[in-house]
Amino acid sequence: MINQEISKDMFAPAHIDPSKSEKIAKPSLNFWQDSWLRVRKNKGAVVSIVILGILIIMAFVGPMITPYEYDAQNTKHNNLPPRIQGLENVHWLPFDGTLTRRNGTEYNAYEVRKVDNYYWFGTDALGRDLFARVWTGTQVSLFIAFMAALIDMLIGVTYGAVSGYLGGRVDSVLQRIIEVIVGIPNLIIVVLMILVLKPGIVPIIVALTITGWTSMARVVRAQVLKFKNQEFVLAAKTLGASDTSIVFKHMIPNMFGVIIINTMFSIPNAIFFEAFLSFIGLGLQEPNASLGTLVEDGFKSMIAFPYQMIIPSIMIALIMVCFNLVADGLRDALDPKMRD
Amino acid sequence: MAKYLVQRFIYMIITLFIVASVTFFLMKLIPGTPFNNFQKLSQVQQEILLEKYNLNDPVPVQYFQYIKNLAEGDLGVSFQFNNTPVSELLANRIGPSAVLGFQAMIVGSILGILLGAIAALKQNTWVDYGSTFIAVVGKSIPSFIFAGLLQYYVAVKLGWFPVMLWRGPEYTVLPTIALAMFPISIAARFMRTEMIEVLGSDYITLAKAKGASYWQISIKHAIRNALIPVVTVLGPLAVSLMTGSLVIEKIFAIPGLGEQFVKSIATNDYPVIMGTNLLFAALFVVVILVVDILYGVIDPRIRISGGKAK
Amino acid sequence: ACSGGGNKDTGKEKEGTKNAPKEEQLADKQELNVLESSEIPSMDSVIAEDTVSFTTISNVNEGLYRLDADQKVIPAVAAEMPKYNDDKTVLTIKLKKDVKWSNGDPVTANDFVYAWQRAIDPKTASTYGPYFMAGKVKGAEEIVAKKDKATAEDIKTLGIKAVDDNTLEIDLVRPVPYIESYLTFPMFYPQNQKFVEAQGADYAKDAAHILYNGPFKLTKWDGPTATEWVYEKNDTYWNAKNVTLTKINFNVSKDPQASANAFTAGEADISPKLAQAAIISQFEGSDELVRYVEPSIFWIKMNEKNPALKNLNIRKAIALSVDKKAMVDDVLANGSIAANFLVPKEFTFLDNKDFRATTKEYLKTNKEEAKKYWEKGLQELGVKEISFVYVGGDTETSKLTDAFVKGELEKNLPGLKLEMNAVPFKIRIDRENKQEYDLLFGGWGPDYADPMTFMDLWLTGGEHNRMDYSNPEYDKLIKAANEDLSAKPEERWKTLQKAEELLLEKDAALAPMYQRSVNLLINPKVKGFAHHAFGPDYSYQWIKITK
Amino acid sequence: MEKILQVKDLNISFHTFSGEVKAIRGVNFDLIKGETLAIVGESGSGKSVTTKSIMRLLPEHNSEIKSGEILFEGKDLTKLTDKQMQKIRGKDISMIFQDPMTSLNPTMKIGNQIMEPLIKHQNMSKGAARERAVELLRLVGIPKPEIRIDQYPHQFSGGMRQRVVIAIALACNPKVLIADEPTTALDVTIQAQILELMKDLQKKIDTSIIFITHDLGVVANVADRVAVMYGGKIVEIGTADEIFYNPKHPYTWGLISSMPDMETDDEELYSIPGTPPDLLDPPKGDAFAPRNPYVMKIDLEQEPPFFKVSDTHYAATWLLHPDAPKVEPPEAVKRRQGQFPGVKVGK
Amino acid sequence: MSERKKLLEIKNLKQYFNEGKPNEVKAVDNVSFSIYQGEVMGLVGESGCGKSTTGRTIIRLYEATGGEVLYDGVNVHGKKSKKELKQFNRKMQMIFQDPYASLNPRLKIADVIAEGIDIHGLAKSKQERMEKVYELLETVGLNKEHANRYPHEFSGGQRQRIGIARALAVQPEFIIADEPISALDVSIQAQVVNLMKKLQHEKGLTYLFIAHDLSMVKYISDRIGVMYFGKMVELAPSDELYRNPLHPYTQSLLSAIPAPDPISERARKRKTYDPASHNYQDNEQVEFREVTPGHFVLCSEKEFKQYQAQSKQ
Ligand SMILES: Nc1ncnc2c1ncn2[C@@H]1O[C@H](COP(=O)(O)OP(=O)(O)OP(=O)(O)O)[C@@H](O)[C@H]1O
Ligand SMILES: Nc1ncnc2c1ncn2[C@@H]1O[C@H](COP(=O)(O)OP(=O)(O)OP(=O)(O)O)[C@@H](O)[C@H]1O
Ligand SMILES: [Mg+2]
Ligand SMILES: [Mg+2]
Repeated sequence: MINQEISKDMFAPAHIDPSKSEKIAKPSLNFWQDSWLRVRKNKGAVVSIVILGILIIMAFVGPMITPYEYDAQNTKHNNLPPRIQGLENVHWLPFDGTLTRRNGTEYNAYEVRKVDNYYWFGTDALGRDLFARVWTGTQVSLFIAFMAALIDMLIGVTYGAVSGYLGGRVDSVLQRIIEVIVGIPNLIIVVLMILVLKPGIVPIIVALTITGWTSMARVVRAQVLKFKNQEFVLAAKTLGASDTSIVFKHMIPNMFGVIIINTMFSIPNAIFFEAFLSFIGLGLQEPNASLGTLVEDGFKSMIAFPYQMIIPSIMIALIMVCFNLVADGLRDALDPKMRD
Repeated sequence: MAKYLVQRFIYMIITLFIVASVTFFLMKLIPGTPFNNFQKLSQVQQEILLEKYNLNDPVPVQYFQYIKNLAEGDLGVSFQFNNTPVSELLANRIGPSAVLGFQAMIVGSILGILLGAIAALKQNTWVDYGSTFIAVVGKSIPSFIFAGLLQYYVAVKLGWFPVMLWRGPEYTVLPTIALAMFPISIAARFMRTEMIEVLGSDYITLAKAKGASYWQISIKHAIRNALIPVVTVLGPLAVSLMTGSLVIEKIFAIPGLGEQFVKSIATNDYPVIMGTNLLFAALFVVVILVVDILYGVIDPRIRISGGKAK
Repeated sequence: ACSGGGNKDTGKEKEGTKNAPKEEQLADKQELNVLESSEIPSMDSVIAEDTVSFTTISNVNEGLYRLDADQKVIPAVAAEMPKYNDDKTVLTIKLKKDVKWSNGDPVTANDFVYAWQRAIDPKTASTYGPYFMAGKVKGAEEIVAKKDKATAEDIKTLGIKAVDDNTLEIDLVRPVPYIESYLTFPMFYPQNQKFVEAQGADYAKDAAHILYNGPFKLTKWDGPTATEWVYEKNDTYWNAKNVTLTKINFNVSKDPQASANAFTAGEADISPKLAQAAIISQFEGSDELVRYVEPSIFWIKMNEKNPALKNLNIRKAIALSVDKKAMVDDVLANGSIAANFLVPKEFTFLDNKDFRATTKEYLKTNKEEAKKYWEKGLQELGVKEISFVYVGGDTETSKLTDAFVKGELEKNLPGLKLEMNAVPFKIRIDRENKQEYDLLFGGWGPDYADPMTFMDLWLTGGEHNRMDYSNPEYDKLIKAANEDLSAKPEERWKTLQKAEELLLEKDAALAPMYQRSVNLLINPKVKGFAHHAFGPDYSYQWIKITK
Repeated sequence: MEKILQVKDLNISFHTFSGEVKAIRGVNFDLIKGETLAIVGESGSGKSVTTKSIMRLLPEHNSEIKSGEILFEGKDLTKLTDKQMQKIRGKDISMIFQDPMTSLNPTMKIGNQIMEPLIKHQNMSKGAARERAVELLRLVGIPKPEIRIDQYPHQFSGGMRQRVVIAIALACNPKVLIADEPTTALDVTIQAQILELMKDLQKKIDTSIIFITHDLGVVANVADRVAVMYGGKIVEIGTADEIFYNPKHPYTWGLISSMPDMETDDEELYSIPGTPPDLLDPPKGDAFAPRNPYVMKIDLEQEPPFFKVSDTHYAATWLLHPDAPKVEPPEAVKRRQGQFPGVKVGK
Repeated sequence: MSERKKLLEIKNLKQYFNEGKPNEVKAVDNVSFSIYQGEVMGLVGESGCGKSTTGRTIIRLYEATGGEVLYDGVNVHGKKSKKELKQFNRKMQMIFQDPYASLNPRLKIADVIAEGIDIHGLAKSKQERMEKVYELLETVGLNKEHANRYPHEFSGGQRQRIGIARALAVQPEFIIADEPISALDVSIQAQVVNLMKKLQHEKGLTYLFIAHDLSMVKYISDRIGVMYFGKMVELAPSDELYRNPLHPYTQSLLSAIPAPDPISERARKRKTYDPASHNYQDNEQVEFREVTPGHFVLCSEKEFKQYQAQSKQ
């Protein structure tokens, strides 16, 4: 077993700097570097970030690269299915400009109606270019998504944290208030808002602010209750840390996981709530569009012109899937338990 | 336990009272009367009607009258349905909504919980990604789209189920599936997170050390413990499902609460607005209570005080 | 009276009926499945105020007269057309003798008196009662004015009298040229006093608490919230031998695509009205699609409270610049027709001649002209840009048309900006009543077969004017048509046409857009379906199901 | 001297974001029937990983047994299928975990948790399993077991819970019992009870025990033999007496010197300087070298092999090489050496 | 010893959880003792007997159900202004049991340590703040480089030292150490204990040292209190307690300490404690009595006499 090449002088005492031995194992990275490292290892998250990036860029660039304006009507060209140069000859792709009749036969809408233009995503009932509309709609919906997340974060998290943290009577009262808020029908509030607000982005935000955060508040409250007796929280308390700093500095960063999941649920809610508001006249008004309103409009002609619903639906689903994968990646990356 | 329930009951009454009051005053702010939906009604005629239904009284007077009637169990009569008592109306309409919501809830949460559990057990495999994908798509695409697709492709094209109406169990299948997409995705997402957490805990390792098989571990140990937070989110969801989904009811021509409630707001049908909303709020607070009690059933640690094992 | 005839516009079907009547064999089962678009809010004929109620009431009950498939007034409970006094203010109507209620009681003149009195009694709180009778039937106006102070005595002053069991006398305030079609309205149907009073508050609460004297009776209807009801043939109906259908099952379906789906799957024989182009287009060219124009007109109101809209040139510009043809052909794409008029087509006839056939069209789309007016208007106002608040509806169709209108107006009238407000119906009415709008998309359907139902809306200070339109000359013309000329149909007709020209061509008071078409799906095996221009939508009694 | 379990040249790695953690780097030991082998060592030295790998409880997604065999009654456990392994777990080999507060399923009745392995491995009927569970609870000293069996873990105190865990581990009379810090969370009186209980049971059913602990007092109490681990390796192994009274590895020296005994007073306690090695990038040579006050050049170059001290005692340190300079162990160790029967102070 | 200044005086402290409810827990029941300036007072006892609760109640993490905690003669509980509270928080600090759970995983070490400095405004500039952090790191035997790292990058012993640095940041006079070493391995335990001792001497700190490892407790403490079921059953200088344990629970506790010595372990005879063995009568006053100077025992009059006799031997 003993290595033959051992020479005697190797048994001389060696000198090791003792201060150097107090080194720690891992390389120093800051919190975000570290997290980024982990996110980067998550293929799903990286691909999603790339797709999201492309979507965001397209939301702004898309409307410019088509020759049609998102609000330009041309009723002679209405309800045309998608047709893309080049891809139109690939029959199994849905970009050949054909529609299906009720009896199952196919026909090329462009040929039948003698239209030479190419509408990449087709046109709507007023002959507006859906490519331009989908991308402008994406802008709006991304903004709504962002707002919803923000409101969830700002109001829901704060409310839940306060309720759970203060506990006792305050908690009881705050929880009852949530019950009351949930108990009052949204529709009434929304109808009332039609009276006082001009249609547009403001009422959407107001409406979301009134109602969009209760589930987040409940979830955060439960988490806060869990963290309340954790030692690091007690430690901060004994140092005299203020309640706000305990909640925001110590507790909330540790519940990213649930917060992220919950936010991911609020976003599609908000996107379709916006569509609903627009529908009853509170949100965006024609000719503006969001993905939500495009989906709802498309739904009405689902059978005759399926592409009008499918394209924006895919867009929403794509955004949501990407968001979720990124969020999952982030959550894993931010979670100390996931650390090696 | 009894004391706790009494206390909760008092809270519930207070909550309901506040909901009723706030809704009442907000509702009165909506412009119009139950009668001006009719374009051809003259002013004089309107006056007569308002007078007849005491809607010309000051709002506080109307409010006290309403609360008084409410205390006596009188919910008033509907305007849009020509004086049908609201209680009768609700009783007629809650059935289908509740059945549908209940079924969707059961189907949705069972499937969702399984989906989430499997995703957690097979974390970071294609099963997991598939489950996440289903959950996200289920959440990001509104249920009415599923309803429309199911109706057209499954009922009309394939003829497997009736297209619409509400006449028996086979009529409930498609709307249930459409409505279940939402609980499926929520349950799946929350379940996955919780399960992952539970699966990392010591008692799961101990169960493994006992020689328990994969399925025994998942079913007997993991799922139950992961259920608590899932129940928190599913509870309130159940209420909103059971009080009717406007679009699904519309698409499948189901005589439920959802459509009627929306219409009552559109037509200022005050008693119906109030009645439906109270029903909703009552269900909601009851469900929250049930959820709290369920916690105790699922997790003996949080059993309501006094409920000690004998 | 059982003409079995189809519709004028569904050429195919009509031809089919004509060409092969002999080959037609009746199916064994004369049962029909119909989808309705909403519940029946009321089966009390004096309370009802919506189409589904009217349709149901008119199929299970009957008044003095009814409309046939060609919109002609034919006697029903009445034995003949009314006899008039000289100044046409008193009508005497003989009733058929053998007409019975479903409980065996005969239908008498008193049943009409009772129903009318009930309708005008403020305690009943009927909406259509006063709307129809005030200003026309004697005493009605006064009773309404007394509100709840009206006594039983007061009510007896209403101008209707049972001369004997089978003779009815009606006293009018002034001659009403359209009185015969007026009387087909379900509001004027009889009610069995004994029965109604015996039921008290329960009257018309459900199928069991109603008496029937029409072609069908309701055998299942659980009340206003029911989404399902059933007609069965009424064997005691005086004309029962000519009713072929034995049973009709109704269900409520509010989603148009879903209704179309149910129809496609064979679960329904008749769909509700379908307005959406996308749904209709699926059935385009199929013999299942039945289409006809109805006398409903849609227009843009221009509120003259806004100084800019007070300007005639601006109004003209707006009225001329929307491409109505594109709107009906491409956007609505449901057979609706561009409206260059106020009084609808195929609605009122004098000596079998359509009101429209004898007069001109106005405010035809002309974009160049519009632009000229617009620039002139802007110059007069001394501005370069104008912004209007446009109040539209929140239904799918109105959203689409509003978007189209916005696109058209903003494109054709440089400097115009529209701020779109899509609001629910009630709020639109509210905004209209308070005149909180600049432009408002609205519409109107007739209550009786006379141009007046569209014309008197625009009187100065009129209850439905609500756009500050006022032209004394117009008021004068309408007054004349209502009073002095009411007994002179030809002149009256001319006067109304003059008023229409004044309103549209000269004043451009409002911008008519289109006259709506009805589209619905009917199983081709179903023959003899009849639709109506006002009041009830359809009559089912002439329907036969072929093999 | 029947060897019931043999661990041969075990190498285990974890794949983590930061790289491959070589947690176990060539561990060899045998477990003899009926004996108690204690494993001591610094946190993170691989004690738990070694024992978990015997039970095949390492997280599947990121752990890898690089090489080595774990022979249980001649079968190589690393090669068994999951199904086969499930038959062994809880029946032939069972395990007690450190934390009694978290090792029991909070939502399941105590009884059912004990009955689980019985029903699984011994095909007992529910009734029979229940009876046996009551018996087991009584055996581990839980009063009124008939009542307690239907309670939930939160109704038990920490000590009682740990006994339940032990009862579960003992349910099927395992041949090998692995106890991973079973008493760390308990106070001394309860700890003592539990140790007594384990020893008792061992006598009755002749189980072999692997006992992991930090507390050398406990080791002294229970162990027949002791293995000292450092940096993913066993650095010294011998009988309890050998390790306590005649340790040879400088790490063992450090451990023993760190403990106060009842006599130590105001003087400062000895503590081993420095930090444990980074297993992501294990140092060349002896992993303990950077913290070894007696470090030699060779320590930095080559890994020391096991040097035999006696038939039962081996230590992996170059200090035992014949060429190495003789070093004096620290004072605390020297004091102990005096008590060691067969060995003279200073060798 | 009794001439020394009493820094902390605890009088009849009570802490009940879920008071008035069926699941009431009397975690601390009528406990009185004092801690002198500069000493280390050890607190031992069965797990769940209320040691942590006592510590936490003293530092106001729990509102006491009854009794008083006098710090420097001032009642710690009761209404206090924000400023007074802060003042108090600076004087008294706590080190927690679990080095993993007691550091927020998402804060850098510098921020963990500086939290107290920030809260109490002890540094005027960023630079001063960092300097203080570095100084504290050095005090606990870590170095500057560690400031920028996250808790998960440290070993248990290092983490516990960070916890100590955090407590020291506000320059407290009194530290409650709640099982600061239970979760650590032997060598690291020694590190931490050495550090605490060093700080005691250098900074004149006073400790309440909660633990169940009696050899460590004895090593570090001047006096030791033994708790059983929410009550203090014995309190004496550490040598005295080990030499002459009076209360049967203390005796049982001491007899259970395993020694790292296989020979003596094989000979160990453990005493068990049965609370019923006291056989207290209803009329007997069970009180905390001073048997010999500085040695208190919870006992009845009869037992008191017996203990006194025993001690004289
Ligand atoms: N699941 C895992 N993933 C990555 N590394 C792991 C995992 N489990 C253990 N390790 C690493 O393996 C090494 C040995 O860990 P192990 O748990 O065996 O230590 P231990 O000797 O039991 O320590 P302690 O006394 O603290 O329980 C450590 O460096 C640890 O970080
Ligand atoms: N927040 C709380 N609510 C209810 N009971 C509590 C709470 N905290 C502690 N207890 C109970 O109070 C008693 C004393 O607990 P404490 O934590 O003080 O014990 P300990 O002596 O520190 O035990 P250990 O040695 O296990 O840390 C225990 O029975 C415990 O269950
Ligand atoms: Mg371990
Ligand atoms: Mg404690």
